[in-house]
Amino acid sequence: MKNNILEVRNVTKSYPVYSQLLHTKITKKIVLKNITFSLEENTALGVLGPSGCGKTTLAKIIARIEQPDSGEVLFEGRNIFSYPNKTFACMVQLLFQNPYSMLNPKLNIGFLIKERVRQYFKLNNTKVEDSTVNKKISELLETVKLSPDVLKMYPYQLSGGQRQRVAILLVLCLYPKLLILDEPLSALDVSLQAQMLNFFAELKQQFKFSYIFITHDENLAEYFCDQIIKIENGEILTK
Amino acid sequence: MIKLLLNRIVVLFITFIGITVITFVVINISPGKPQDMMDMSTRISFEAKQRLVKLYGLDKPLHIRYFNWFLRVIRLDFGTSFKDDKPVLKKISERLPATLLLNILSLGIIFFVGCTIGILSAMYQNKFFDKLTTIVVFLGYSIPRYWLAILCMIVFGIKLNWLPISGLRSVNWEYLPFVGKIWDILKHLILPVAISSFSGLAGLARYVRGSMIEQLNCEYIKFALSKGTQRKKVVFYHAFRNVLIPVVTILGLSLPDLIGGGFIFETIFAYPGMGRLGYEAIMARDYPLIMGIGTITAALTLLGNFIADIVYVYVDPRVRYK
Amino acid sequence: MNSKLVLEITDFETAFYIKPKDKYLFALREINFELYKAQKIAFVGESGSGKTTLANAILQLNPNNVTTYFGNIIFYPQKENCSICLDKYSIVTTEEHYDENTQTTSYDIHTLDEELLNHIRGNHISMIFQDPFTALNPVLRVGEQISEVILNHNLNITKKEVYDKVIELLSKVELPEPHIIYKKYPHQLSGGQIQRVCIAIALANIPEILIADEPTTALDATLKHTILSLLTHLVGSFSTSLILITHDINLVKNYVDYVYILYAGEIIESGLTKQIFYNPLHPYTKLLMSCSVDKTKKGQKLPVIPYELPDLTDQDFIYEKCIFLNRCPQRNNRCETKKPQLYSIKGQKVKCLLYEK
Amino acid sequence: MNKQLVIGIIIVSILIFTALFAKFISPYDPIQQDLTNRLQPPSLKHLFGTDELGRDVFSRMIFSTRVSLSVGIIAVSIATVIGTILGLISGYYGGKIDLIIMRLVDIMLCFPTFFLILMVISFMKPSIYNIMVVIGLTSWPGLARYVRGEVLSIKEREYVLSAKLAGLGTSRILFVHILPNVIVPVIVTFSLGIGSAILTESALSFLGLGVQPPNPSWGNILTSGKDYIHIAWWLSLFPGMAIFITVVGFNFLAEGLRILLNPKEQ
Repeated sequence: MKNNILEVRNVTKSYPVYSQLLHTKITKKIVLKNITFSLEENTALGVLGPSGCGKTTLAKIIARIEQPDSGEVLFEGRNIFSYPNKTFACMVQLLFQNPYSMLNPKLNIGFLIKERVRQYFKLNNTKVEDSTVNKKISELLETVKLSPDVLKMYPYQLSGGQRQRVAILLVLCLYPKLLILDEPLSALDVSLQAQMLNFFAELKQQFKFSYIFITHDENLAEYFCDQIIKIENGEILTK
Repeated sequence: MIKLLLNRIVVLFITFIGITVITFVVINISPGKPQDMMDMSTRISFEAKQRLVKLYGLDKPLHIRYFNWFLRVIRLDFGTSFKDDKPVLKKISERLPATLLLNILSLGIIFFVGCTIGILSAMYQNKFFDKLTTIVVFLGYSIPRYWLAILCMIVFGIKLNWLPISGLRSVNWEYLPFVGKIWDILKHLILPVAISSFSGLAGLARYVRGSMIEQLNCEYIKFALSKGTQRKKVVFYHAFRNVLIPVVTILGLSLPDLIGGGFIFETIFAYPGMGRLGYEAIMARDYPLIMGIGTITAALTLLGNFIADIVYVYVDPRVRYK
Repeated sequence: MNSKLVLEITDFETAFYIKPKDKYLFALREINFELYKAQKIAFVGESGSGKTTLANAILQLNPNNVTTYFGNIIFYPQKENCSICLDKYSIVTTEEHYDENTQTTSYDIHTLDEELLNHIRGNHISMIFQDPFTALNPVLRVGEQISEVILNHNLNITKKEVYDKVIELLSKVELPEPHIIYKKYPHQLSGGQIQRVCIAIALANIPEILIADEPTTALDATLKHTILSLLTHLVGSFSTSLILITHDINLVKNYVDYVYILYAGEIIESGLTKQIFYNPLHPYTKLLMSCSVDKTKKGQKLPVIPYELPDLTDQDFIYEKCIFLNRCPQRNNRCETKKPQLYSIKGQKVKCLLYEK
Repeated sequence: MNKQLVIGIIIVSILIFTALFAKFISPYDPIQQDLTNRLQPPSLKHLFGTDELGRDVFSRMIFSTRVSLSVGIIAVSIATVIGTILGLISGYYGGKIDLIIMRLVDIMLCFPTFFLILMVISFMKPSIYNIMVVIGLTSWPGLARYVRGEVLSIKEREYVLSAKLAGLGTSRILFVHILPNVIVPVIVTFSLGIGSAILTESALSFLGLGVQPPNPSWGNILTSGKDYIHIAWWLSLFPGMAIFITVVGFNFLAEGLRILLNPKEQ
């Protein structure tokens, strides 16, 4: 019996509709209603639903980008909002839909990666030399099968596949326990999809990740995930 | 829709209060504030001073004075001019029509000519016409308008003697026939309108060109073409309608610049508008008049922006049916 | 094939001029295909294969200041009672357009002037685009945008007739409450609804050819099949020929008769749908079929195509070598030396030296 | 390097050079009157002629460069710093702070900037320091509004969210991840702003509210140009040209920078 790494209990979320003037709420739009599920260690959970069903909001709540109205999210038995920022960064990471928008267009890839790797060491309270950071970077580049040439480039110079890999590297280098993938494949070609799926599976083996895999494609979800929940209009339909 | 309108009206009101606060504060805390001015002035007798101090409550604290002033402003009572004791409102309303005439004409020209140039240079991108207008527009953007005004006066007024260079009417205006009267006014208007619309026009043409090119690269243009729609219609019916929406706001926002420019070249052309009145008031430190003009210009701008806002909502269905 | 030829493309090439690099990018090369009346064909290719360029080329929608075309796109109009068509064609119809033997008129689309092109677009050949959210003009009502295509090609038509026709079209594409949809703006509709509107626009004048460029890519998985079956059903009922362009090979299986596989700007394999699906010949097609995700493959590792597309500005490579050379798992020494032609095997054509006779 | 940038840099460097070495370049003392040589047309002796008090216009114009450039640069620096910081704060934190700042911006934008400046300046002792500060304090709202709009959309971008998720600090996100994405328009506005601040200063001097005679400024040379419009065209033409070329230079610089710093457009 594996442990539950994540528990989502009765999460409800609505967006207020503001008046433009004084920032007062006018109405509410409910996007998630009483969502409850749990996730075991080293498993992949598929969240399936049509666009606009609230699955991205769910991802953002689990990643603490947004707060739920009610209900709670427990990570390893503790409410996620009770973790300090820095601890949480090593626990949950989110890979967004569009790999291009994950990369700051004005910063070069080397800078982005270096910043994250340094952040990783900082979070683990280790002081490091430049050489250790560089070693780590080349190690990571090897994991995601990228050549070191990309370090000198800017995001707009990369191909679709390279961008995706750099984006993965950025979330990977903090070694989170849970990785949320928000429609990571929908913008990709079939052959790239296959590459990425294989790659995700490898990572799962290698680092004992858990995944939350958000998609609208049933085929993909069933191929990749151990468990699936379906969401429609903010409610869980089936498990 | 109605909610939106109400919302805008409340914002309008708050902004108006802000305008009065700023006008009042700027004038009353700056180093040459009214009290000092009156102390220095020798033309005003002691009794008159006392009367004014009482009238404006100059012996009271700032916020109370503001409040009293604001109450009178709402009733459109700006007091009387220091200079000749005429009511400020009357002085302004004498000059307002001329300024409105000038600005509305300029806005019209900015809109039509700016859009035309912008669209044409977008349609003939990188051709000769486009390159030429890009340069002209760029230079037009940088030219000091009052200098241009002087140059035009020298060339068209003095050297060629085609156009009158000052005022709105000729001396013999009264004796002209009706058509002659209109023609006379038009002749007087040509230079001021041309100059005051010049840089706004350059800016708008530049904007329309850029935004037109952007729109013409959109997918829906391709779709419209694939329907067999003629290119001209695609440009003017499909793309231009999308460009037009922000243009409305831009025109609204260009109002203060237009009016602000008026302060200089209304003076240069001796044009009997509010700008010149304002300049004279500032030079004479005629506080009630300055405050009146400040409040009214800002309020007019506000109104212009408000209208632009409403038109914006009207022309953009994405806002209208949210 | 017994039925009439509608479109014939021979030795077609497209090149884009890339100004900053001062180079040409050869987006399409050696394209040859024929399209018959009421036939449904599909072009399958991944991004960078030139499939959208091809679709745009047929209607001359590529940016014309940087595009150069070679070869011919011959269109055979089928509408007999199209009066404007006759009028206009009579102006340009000369011997070169009329064939005495077969008694058919034909035009090379790339030689037509703007006026005739506008007549063909939306009337004889129409198109549906990939992203429904950007395809419609955001500030015009849906109804106006459908009316436009009707008005473009039907002179002497009353407002009432146009309105009725729009409503009829909207109900044909299975949109509920067409009168309400008529007055809506694009942002008020969902992706699926807009795509239906686009289909209505494209089919408004019952064209001979409909080009559908990735019509379902931006839609949810569940909607894809609904839209595609609606599309093929309508196309069938009008005897319109369909050119479906997609990156998803599995999607076309049930909807088209003939499939062309496009890779890096070349047709590398073509054949009847069932031939391609049950007996793919080209190594690329095989890989493409096997690497698509399917729930039945759960737990298995998916095969992948290593490396990336070749550089299409490199003339020495693309005109001298097999285009799939650097990624091919089955390549041998001979592949380095010779560029393959399309070899025919039982009606199926494949561009690979493995099948050279 | 693009054409616009090269032209811009050339013009601006010539201006800066002139301003720095005004003393050595100018053939005459700009304030020295010579009543025997009043209103001389341009000649080899007086390149741009003389004014109503017989002063050499060329020398006066060279010294004016100093005034104009320093007013332009300092005023715009003030405006840019205020505008950028308020815009960043307003956009990033949102809520009530945003509301207050944006209302203030709205109100400021309702006043014709020039009138506001005119109002304030008329009550102060005319001096270039006052002009710098007043222009600076009145011309930030446009930039603030722009920066705020950009930040508002950038802070929701996924790269910012992902930087937040990585536990990076607020100031790092604000200045390393968000600022570079708004800095290009800020730089461009800076350069454009110098042009328009110079225009404003010259207009104020023209109206007699800026640099006070006998000290030279392009604007106040133009004033006498207007007074002698019928007989001395050179008094109007040359100073206007100088302002025009200066503004063109800074505008070219802005345009060039915009192209240079937007790698996507290349």
